[in-house]
Amino acid sequence: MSSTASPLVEASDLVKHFPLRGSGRLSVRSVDGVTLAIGRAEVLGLVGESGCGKSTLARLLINQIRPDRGEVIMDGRDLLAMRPGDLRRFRRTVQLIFQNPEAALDPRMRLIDSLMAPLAAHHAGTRDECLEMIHAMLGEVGIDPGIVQRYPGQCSGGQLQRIVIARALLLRPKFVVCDEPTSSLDASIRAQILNLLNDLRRRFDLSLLMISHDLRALRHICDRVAVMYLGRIVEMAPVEQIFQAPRHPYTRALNAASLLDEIGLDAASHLVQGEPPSPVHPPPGCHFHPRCPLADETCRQHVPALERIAEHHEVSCHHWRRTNP
Amino acid sequence: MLAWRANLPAGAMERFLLKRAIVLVVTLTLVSFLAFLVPWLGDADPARAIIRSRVADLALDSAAVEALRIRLGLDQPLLHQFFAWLGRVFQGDLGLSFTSRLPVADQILRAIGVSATLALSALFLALAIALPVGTLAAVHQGRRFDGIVTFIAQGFVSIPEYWLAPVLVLLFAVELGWLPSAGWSGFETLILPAAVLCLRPLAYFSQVMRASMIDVLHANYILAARSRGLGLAGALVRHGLRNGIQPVLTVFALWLAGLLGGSVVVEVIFAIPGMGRLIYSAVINNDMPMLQGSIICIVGLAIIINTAADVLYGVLNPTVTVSGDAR
Amino acid sequence: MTTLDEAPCLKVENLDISIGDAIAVARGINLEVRRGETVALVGESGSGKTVTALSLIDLLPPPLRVTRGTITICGETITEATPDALNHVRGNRVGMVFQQPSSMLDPSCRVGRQVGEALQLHKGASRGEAFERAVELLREVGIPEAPRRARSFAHQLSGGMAQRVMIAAALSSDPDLLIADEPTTALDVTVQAQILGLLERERRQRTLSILLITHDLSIVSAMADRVVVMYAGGIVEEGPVETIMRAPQHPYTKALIDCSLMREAGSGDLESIPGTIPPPNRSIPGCRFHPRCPHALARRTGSVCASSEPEATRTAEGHLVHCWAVEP
Amino acid sequence: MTMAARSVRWVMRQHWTFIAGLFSGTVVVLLLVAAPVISLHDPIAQDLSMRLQGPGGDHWLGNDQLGRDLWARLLYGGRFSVVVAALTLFLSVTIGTLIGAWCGRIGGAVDEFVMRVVDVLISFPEIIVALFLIAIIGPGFGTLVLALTLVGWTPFARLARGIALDISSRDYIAAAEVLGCTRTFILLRHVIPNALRPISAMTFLRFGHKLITVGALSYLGLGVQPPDSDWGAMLADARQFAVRQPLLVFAPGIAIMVTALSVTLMGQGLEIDADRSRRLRTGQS
Repeated sequence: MSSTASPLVEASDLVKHFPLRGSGRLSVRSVDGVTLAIGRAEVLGLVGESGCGKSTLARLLINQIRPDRGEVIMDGRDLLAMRPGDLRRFRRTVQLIFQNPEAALDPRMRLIDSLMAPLAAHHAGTRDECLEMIHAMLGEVGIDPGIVQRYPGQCSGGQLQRIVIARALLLRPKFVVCDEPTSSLDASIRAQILNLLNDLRRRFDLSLLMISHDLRALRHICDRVAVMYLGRIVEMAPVEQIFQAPRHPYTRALNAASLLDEIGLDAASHLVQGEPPSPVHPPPGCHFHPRCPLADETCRQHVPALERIAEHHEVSCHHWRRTNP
Repeated sequence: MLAWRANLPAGAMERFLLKRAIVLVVTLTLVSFLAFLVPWLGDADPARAIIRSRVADLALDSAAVEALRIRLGLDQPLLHQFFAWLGRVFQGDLGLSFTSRLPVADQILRAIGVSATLALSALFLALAIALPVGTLAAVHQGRRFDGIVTFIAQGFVSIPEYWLAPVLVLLFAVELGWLPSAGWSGFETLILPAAVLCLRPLAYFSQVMRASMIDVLHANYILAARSRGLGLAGALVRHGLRNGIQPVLTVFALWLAGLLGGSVVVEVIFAIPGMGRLIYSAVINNDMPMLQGSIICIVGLAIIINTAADVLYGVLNPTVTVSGDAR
Repeated sequence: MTTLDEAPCLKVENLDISIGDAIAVARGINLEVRRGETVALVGESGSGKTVTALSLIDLLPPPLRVTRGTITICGETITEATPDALNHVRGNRVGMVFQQPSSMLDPSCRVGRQVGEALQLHKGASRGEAFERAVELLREVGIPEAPRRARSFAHQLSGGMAQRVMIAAALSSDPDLLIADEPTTALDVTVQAQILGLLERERRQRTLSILLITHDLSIVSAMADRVVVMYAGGIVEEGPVETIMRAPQHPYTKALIDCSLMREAGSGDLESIPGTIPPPNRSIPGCRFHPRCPHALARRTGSVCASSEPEATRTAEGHLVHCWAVEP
Repeated sequence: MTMAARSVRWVMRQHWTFIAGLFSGTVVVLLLVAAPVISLHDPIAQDLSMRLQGPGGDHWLGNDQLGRDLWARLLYGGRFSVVVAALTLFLSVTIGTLIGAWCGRIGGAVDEFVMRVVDVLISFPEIIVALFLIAIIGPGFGTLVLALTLVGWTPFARLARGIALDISSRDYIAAAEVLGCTRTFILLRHVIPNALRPISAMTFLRFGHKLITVGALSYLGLGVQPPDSDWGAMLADARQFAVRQPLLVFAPGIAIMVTALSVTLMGQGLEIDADRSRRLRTGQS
């Protein structure tokens, strides 16, 4: 963890609501006031269930979509105030790795052309220089250069994810967002990709935002983990803290659900009730209260603030003192 | 993108219909304006045209033209004339036909009835054949039956009705004498025109039905229904048809709107007093009020049919929240 | 689970499944599920586990088909049954729960009707009776406001709700065997535990047999009595869950457990299996796992592994391993 | 590989219906283009002594009611309809695709408005539009092209909008944007190659319809004007002589059908192929 220098990415009070088509004034409250910082060469995990807004948050951080409110400071510069020309240059420093590598590559383009595109877009050099850079990068991600003449349909998911990673790293970014990079892969391939990412981030000195719905996948690679529920961050702490001393009831439930074999079905299924509500009609007060075993009147009425309960450990729960680890 | 949908607030249907009603009024006003301009767009000025249409060969008497111009208010400013005309249109007064001297609205109303009868007969005939054939082709996807059906459908699309109609008349009316060759006097006169008219929609319906049933056959809910013990036919009847027929409905509405005025050739060949023939003779006779009235009616009907189809679609398919987005 | 005196609820012998005639996607599958027992069929994608599940109720999508072997469910031989007999087995003796619950429900048919459908088909219930019973079943699987929910449509349900509905539909005519194909993969993790808990409760109440198909080993150790591990179309190891999870014998099972992220790893790299899963159209002589197997790569068994397929070796009661490196 | 060799390889990979349609379509086009070379007679030269003669001699298909050579009239008669149909299609595709793709990209109120217009126009019979225009500006080549294009662009706009929406929601477009690729690059390398096949399939599939509509107007006497003629006008002329010389009715009808069917088959082949590659890509069986 690096609290030494100023953080690489700082987001404050980000809000993004998507209006719902054909239903008047309703909107999906995808990200609802998120403040976070990612240090240089730090790996932050972002965990949450589907629809909690984690992918939206990621796209806000890399300026792929613009927030309704809030600001993003990257490397000391205000992203939202950038002019289009600067923005294109800025694109080099921020990259995205997708959940489904097959969808992230045009099925009608050879892999080599997909790899070449970003280099050409940024005028990185002559064709031969680019080819050399690509071959070097393929070595880094452990891909046989022979397969780049193929089309995406002719490769396995693991190979394609390596290609996508190589393509992202070719531009030497400082910050890479990985949106569930392993959830479409099999267990044996998942471990390979996680090892690769861990390895590459050390070698390239990368800051990573690792998004996942599965806490287990984050354990081996993250320095810190932020837990998101319905557009808000409910807990943020160093990774071992999240696993060993989670304070938010939702984090505890996630934890239990991913450790089914140790905790047992009965215990795991009682830690949380019901299902995530729709972000179109989030519950008042603490968003988690309808499913929370600790909820009381306070939770139904007041939104809990993100409270610093220890160094590097923040929780947004009225009753965190009652959730003894 | 979103896995859930907001529950629609009460009154969504009313709001939708209101929105469509506004679209209808606005479009009709615009179309009326265009229709109003029709006589001005041509090279002759309306008064001359009117006189010429009545007294075909006589030399134009400029005094008479001027008198008519004043009588019809043609000397007023254009916009003034338009609003006066629009007011009459919204009261259902489309003026008098140049040729028959009868109210245009009455003639159109009668013709629409005839065309609707013809179009609906043809389309339901097409539907009755296309639904089972399309379903069977989907079930036999990629096999010989499917190939033959597709080829025949392409053949049907390629047959011009102005060729088929005379041939059928020659065969069934002239040679065999089973059916009347033309006219509009009951069921017998309906058979040949409906048969000619149904071929192309038949081809389209069966292809749409086939494509949609192929999707249905691969749908997970059919697999789930079969895992509950339904046979393939049972699963298709109980869970397939209702989902598979929805795209056909959209195409059906398009064809219905299209045939209400578009069956010109068939109506002319079989001497059927429908919209198509009405418009055709209006064109031949330069009957401006009739043309104006028909444009307005056809556009209005197209919008109404579209809206009805959207509503029906929403009834059949509960995942659509009547806004027409799902198409 | 040791009710050995009864005939097994499901018995599969020497099953081969191919695409057309050429490409084998599953070979030599032997499977047995006894009454009241949960058997987990584990494997990564492409291992043939879903195909095997569909073949059990004879619903393989063409051109996939069973080319050899017999399947017996509750005394009925599926591989020789008439279409009517098959329809009688499906839904009546065997219930199915699938991976994508929302798309498994007919979007334009009320949920209650689909739940009651098997009752109408197999128990001669009228439409009204079936619907009433469906409401009861929905209540039983933990759906709040069951009467209202029974009248709703699939798109109005969340994924977890839809899966509860599918479970209610599968259990409606009180089957003996439930085949659950990745029942929680498409669901959120906090909902997953609830759905698995529901399955476990129903199993106990109804003495149901469950064939659970999954790729997630933590689910396996929480739910199953016995485990069958598949790799690239063949079974590599099977045995009681404790034995397999504590002391796996086959190198693939070992590696799978190591890289399943269940264990707390040290600071170093995660364990991983080199290479990729072969697609079914690539034929690999010998043991299908040998190109990725540390034993075959490192040791003298290499030549055997590459040339002939290993037979099942019994290492303990009920524990079979298909590997040349394992001694009986 | 040379361009020609590549084209041949591409054609050979297509579905058999495409190849069949391509073959017969090419034959038709060659016949129409080479009409002056192939036909021995002038299509408008009358010879009343040869009225309604059957096939024979150097009049391969016989003569019509005015003693004109049927074969020559068939060859020349196709030119007008085919050119009008092809030209309107070209204009419709261009206009429709541009409008549709533009609406799909920008969305919002403009998109909503244009799509409402499309909704109304799409069910509007082309023949009626043509009739109205003829009433206003009189019959002729330009009127026909204008009329058929006025409505003809709508299905292409709808299709192109759908494709644009579909493609811009793909991850690989998002990836290209994040990687800093320019809009032009995305358009040229991602959007157009993926849109080409469905749009060309629809173009071929609409051809028959256009051809028949042009013929219909000629049949009604409002399309091609004498002394020129086309298959529709020939059918109209031949009507009262159908019993005495059936070939006069059959020949133009079959000419229309063969031409329409050839192009339709090509479209069908392309569509099957587009469908197949879509299913392959999305992993459906």
